[in-house]
Amino acid sequence: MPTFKLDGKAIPFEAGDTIIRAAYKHGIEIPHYCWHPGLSAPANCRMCLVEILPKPGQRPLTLDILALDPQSGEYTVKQKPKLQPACYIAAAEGMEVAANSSEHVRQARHDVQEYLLLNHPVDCPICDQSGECKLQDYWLEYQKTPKRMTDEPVHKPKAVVFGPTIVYDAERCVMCTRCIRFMSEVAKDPVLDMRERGNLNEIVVAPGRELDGHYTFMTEHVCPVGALTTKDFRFKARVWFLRTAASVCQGCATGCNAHLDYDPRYNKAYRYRPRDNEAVNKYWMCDDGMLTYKEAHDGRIVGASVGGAASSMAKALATARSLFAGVAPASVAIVLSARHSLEDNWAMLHFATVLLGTQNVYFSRRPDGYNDQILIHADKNSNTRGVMQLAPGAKQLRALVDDVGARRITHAIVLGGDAPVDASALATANVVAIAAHEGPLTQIASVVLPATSWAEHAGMYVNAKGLRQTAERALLPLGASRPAYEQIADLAVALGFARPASKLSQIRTQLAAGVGTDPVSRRGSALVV
Amino acid sequence: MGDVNRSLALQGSEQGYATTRLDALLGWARKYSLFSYPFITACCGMEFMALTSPRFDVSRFGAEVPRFSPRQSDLLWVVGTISQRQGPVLKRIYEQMMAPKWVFAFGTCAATGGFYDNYTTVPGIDKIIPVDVYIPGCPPRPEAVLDGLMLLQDKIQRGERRPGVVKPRIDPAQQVSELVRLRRSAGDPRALLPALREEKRS
Amino acid sequence: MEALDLELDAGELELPAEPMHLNMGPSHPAMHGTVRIVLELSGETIVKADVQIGYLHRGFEKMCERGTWAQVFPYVDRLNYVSPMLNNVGYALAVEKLCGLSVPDRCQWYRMALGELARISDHLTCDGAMAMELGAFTPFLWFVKAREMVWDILEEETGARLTHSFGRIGGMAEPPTPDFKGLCRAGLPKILDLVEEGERMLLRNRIFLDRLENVGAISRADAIALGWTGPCLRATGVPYDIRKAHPYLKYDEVDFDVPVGTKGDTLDRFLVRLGEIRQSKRIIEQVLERMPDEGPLNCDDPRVVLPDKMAVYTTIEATIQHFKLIMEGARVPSGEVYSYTEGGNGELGYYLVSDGSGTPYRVRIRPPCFQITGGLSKILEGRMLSDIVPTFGSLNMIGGECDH
Amino acid sequence: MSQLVLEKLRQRFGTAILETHAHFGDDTAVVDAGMWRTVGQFLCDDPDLDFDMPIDLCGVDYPERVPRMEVVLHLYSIAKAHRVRLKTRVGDADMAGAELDSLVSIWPGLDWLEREVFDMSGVRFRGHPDLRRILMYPEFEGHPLQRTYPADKTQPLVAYRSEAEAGTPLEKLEPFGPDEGMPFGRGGLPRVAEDI
Repeated sequence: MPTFKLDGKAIPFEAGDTIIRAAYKHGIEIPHYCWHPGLSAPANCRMCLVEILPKPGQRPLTLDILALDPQSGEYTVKQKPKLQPACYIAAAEGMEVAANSSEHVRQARHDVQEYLLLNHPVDCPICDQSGECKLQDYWLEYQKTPKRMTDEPVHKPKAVVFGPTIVYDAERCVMCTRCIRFMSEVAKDPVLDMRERGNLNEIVVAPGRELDGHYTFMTEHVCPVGALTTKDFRFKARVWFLRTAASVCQGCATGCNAHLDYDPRYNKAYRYRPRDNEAVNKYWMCDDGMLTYKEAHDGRIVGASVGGAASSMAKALATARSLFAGVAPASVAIVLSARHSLEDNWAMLHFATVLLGTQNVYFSRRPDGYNDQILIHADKNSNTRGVMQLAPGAKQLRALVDDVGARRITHAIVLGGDAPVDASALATANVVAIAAHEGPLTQIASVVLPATSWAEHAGMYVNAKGLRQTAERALLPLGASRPAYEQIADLAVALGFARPASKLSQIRTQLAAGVGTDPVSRRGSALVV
Repeated sequence: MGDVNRSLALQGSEQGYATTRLDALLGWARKYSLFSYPFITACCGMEFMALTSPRFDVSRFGAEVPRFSPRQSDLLWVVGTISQRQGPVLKRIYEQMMAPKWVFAFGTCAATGGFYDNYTTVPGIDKIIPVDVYIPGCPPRPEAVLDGLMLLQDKIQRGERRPGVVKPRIDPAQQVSELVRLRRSAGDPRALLPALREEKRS
Repeated sequence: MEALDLELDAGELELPAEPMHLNMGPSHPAMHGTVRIVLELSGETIVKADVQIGYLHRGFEKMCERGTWAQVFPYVDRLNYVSPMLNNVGYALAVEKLCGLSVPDRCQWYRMALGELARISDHLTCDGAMAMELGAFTPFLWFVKAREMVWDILEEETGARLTHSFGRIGGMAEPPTPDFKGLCRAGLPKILDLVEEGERMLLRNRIFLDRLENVGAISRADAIALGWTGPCLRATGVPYDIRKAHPYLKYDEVDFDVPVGTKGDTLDRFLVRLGEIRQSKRIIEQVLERMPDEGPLNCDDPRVVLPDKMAVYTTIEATIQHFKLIMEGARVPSGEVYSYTEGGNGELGYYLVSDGSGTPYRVRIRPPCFQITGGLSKILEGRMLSDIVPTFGSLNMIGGECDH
Repeated sequence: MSQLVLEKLRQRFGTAILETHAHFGDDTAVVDAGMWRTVGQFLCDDPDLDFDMPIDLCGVDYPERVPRMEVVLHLYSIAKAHRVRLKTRVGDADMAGAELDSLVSIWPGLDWLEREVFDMSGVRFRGHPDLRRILMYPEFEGHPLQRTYPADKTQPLVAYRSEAEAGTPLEKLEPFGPDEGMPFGRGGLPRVAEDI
């Protein structure tokens, strides 16, 4: 692999890599605003300027400048090396690049930073970006000087509503055009552009359009400063109080990797951020997906209920016991859920096949929905593939409806509340539901036990590509909810069976043995089927 | 005191007797003869010293007599941080005191645990014993303590046991609004700089 | 009738004398509320004394690992709460040593002046309280009155009577007020007069002297081996004063003596403290001469020093700087350092470990009176019960610092 | 400061001195835990070194390292007016085998300090006259200054009053949460352990 030298350090690169990308892959950050690993490089922020040393024997590339001589107060012509944007110059074998080591580069960074802050409003206290803002980080690293300009800064439009989700603040904008490039290159919807020049320069939406579609949130996340903010997160939390968990989006079968940001003080989730994973979602997520963090709180079941009335866990289990007293396993149906983790489903399946000994295995899922060629998958369940791998013979829920109609099934133990078909017919059966969210099945269930959502226990999910990924736990269990595998274990005990495995570690070992996959990695690993 | 004075004035002292309600008389007698038990543990003790010293002279309020036996005292000054280890001692001492007894939470640590929000500090002595008057401050100025003492005397007179808190003499919110007004009034904020600096000096 | 036969054998005359156990504190007027001494007495003689501390353990070192480097200042204030400014300066010096910073001369002089004022208040409190516990209430009132005068000056400077939180990494919170020197020059003589007065009342009092002299004496070697420092060590005749032995700030440029005792008993400790009050006065007077009235107070390093408040309100650069320093904390280069200064009770050391983040990885304080109190039981055993109060008082055990 | 101390230590003990440095002028030597007492005795006895005053002893916890607990001893010599910092590392992930020889017989002043390190960091000292807790109460479980001990986990000795008994809300109100005022960019609260 060819290498070049950055500050005397050898950096390997692949043909076509720019200097900044090679350094980025190597874990070295060259300061930048406009460059983004997933987007084209306009080289317009000038923050990544580096000095490329001349080859031996060649004369350096220089500029003539007028330098002020402090003694005489005269301007004299001096020469200074011509700096070049690292995001645009392709790395070449044996190339010698000076970044931190070059005093010219440090000066250039300082000056660029100072220019960017020239008209910046004093917004940090009210800005959602503060705490994760490039302007702040780079000031401390590369500028460190107070303001010299004493004039009134240029004022530009603030709080411009770009669309249903995004608000734009022109004064904070550094004109990196990341949002423009994202909309045109990734979202394939070039609705944003830049108008005017110099001080009047600002981002605008195409006339007659507004910033809508399925990828508007990403514009906020690619924004290196606080210019673009989402109406959803705006003024909701300060980022330095948030902690983050490496999670997996539950919106659809794509299984985008995401950071779930939550506030441990209030045990509340606040937002999803995309988590880089070249194999799945690269650097992006869709709006619907990013909003699924709300499902950690909305429509949750946080207490047991019997016949629709809230009850204690003990009473619910007792009721389930009486319901299932003397029932033949053949007439009991087990319903897996495409929205619960592998562990939950494994526990349910294990209960069905090993303890109960029934073959009536079905699975429930959310109905399909919108899809596109970028990220969004039609299957709106995060774990359909996983259930298919666990129980290839599992039947669709429609079959269960028919069986219940034909009185072949009188009892059902259901994981998850979703149903792609009209499930009201199931009301004639005695249904015990273990679910995290409200759904058609929990409506008709006689007993409902509260389970934790993906945000409250670690779990594994297999996306449409067959990639198995783990989501870390973020929150503490809400209300009386507990992980589904624990609820299943309790239910099994209540129904008179020996207590099955109810520890995550046990389940995972048996799961790994059972399904025969290579060990789980957070970034997702291809599944051997 | 008020009732007694008034009745004396009405009846005229030559008649040699005064009429008042017994509880009022008792309250009056009690509030000016507080025998205090200084349960001093920490920093606030320094201010407690200052309180007893000539400049602030708590004896003006009849509360200067320290009794280091809980059985002889009826006002418990909890002065300073109470650690978990200290907790049982405090409870024991409180239980040994004779009724009627009152408790001062002297300083933020005694009132809430202060910024020692950790494994060893009791987050406020009201977790362990009832408190009559909370005196915030880290440590509170003696003036604030005297405020609290007067507050307590008033409560004793009225025979009221609901906890009370010493409020700041100046409302911070008011000061803030004043600052905001200043800030708004000036076109260029930098013009304010010298004025504010002066203000700070004076 | 015949006379009573009084020839009893010796055994019957002896009274049964198993040792009596006495529990002193933690809530005892002389125990500062935070120490408990479990005594084993035979008659009035102390056979064994088990000194138990920890009643004021407030988790200082654990709390420091939760905030930023600057957020430690309020905690160090409350370690030795009789001389908070010395702790402030000590901690600031420690962090600056770790950052490789040095503050401007003006700040160094200023720190010295405030520190010595704090030392005066420390010794006044100790001697005064000790006298009071021996029943001499009037000198206590005198000393506290003098301490009030010291606090007036400190309050004028810092805005707080006791817990100033005035130190900062790389400087102080505020420059000296214009009339700082005037206040000191006016106040110090009065303070010294009061000290003289109280001193006269005590040192001509036979009871007082008899209760101090040859009580709680300790030899040099023992004191050193026990790790004693400060006045308690100097009372034994060891002239170990960090301001002389390892000068910091500008102590090598001022002229002062180190008062030492001879016998290392309670009286010596009392006198050494009185002597140090006078030395502190000398130091302050010299500082006032040499401290410049103008010039920068804080070192200009934007990575640790907060910007001007008005600039924060008006310019984005200062806002960012302020934001970074407050929310993330000043980044202190990783490493470990032990920095020591002469505190009110002796060597006040800070052992800091940094992992390069804005938060201390470990802040260890070396509280002088921890070891001093540790030696208490040794000098008590064999003494009389009534010697506990003066001995303990003369050690100036400060709960906050002893129990961390 | 002069390198004398470190030089002598290196000569005398060689490989038992794991590493030495003098950052910020503080001479530091990391010694093998087994040699703790021997090195201490040498520092005290050697006429050129003559470290007669024990300054400080403390533990620094590095949960991710093995050995985990670093015990730091600061010494001073009144006569020679020089200092040294002596460090050693003991204990594995769950503090098993965190034991050291007590140096009380060399420097009596270490009596309380060793008790404190035992109390706060959980290092046991062999041969200490009475190794009791000193700052915390005997009923206390765990060692607060281990970084794995949650800062706000209390173990009250007396039962708190109930709200009904008190008649007023006793809980602290927001924003006095456990995470309040902590700067970001840091682990923050101890993560809730998975039920593994």
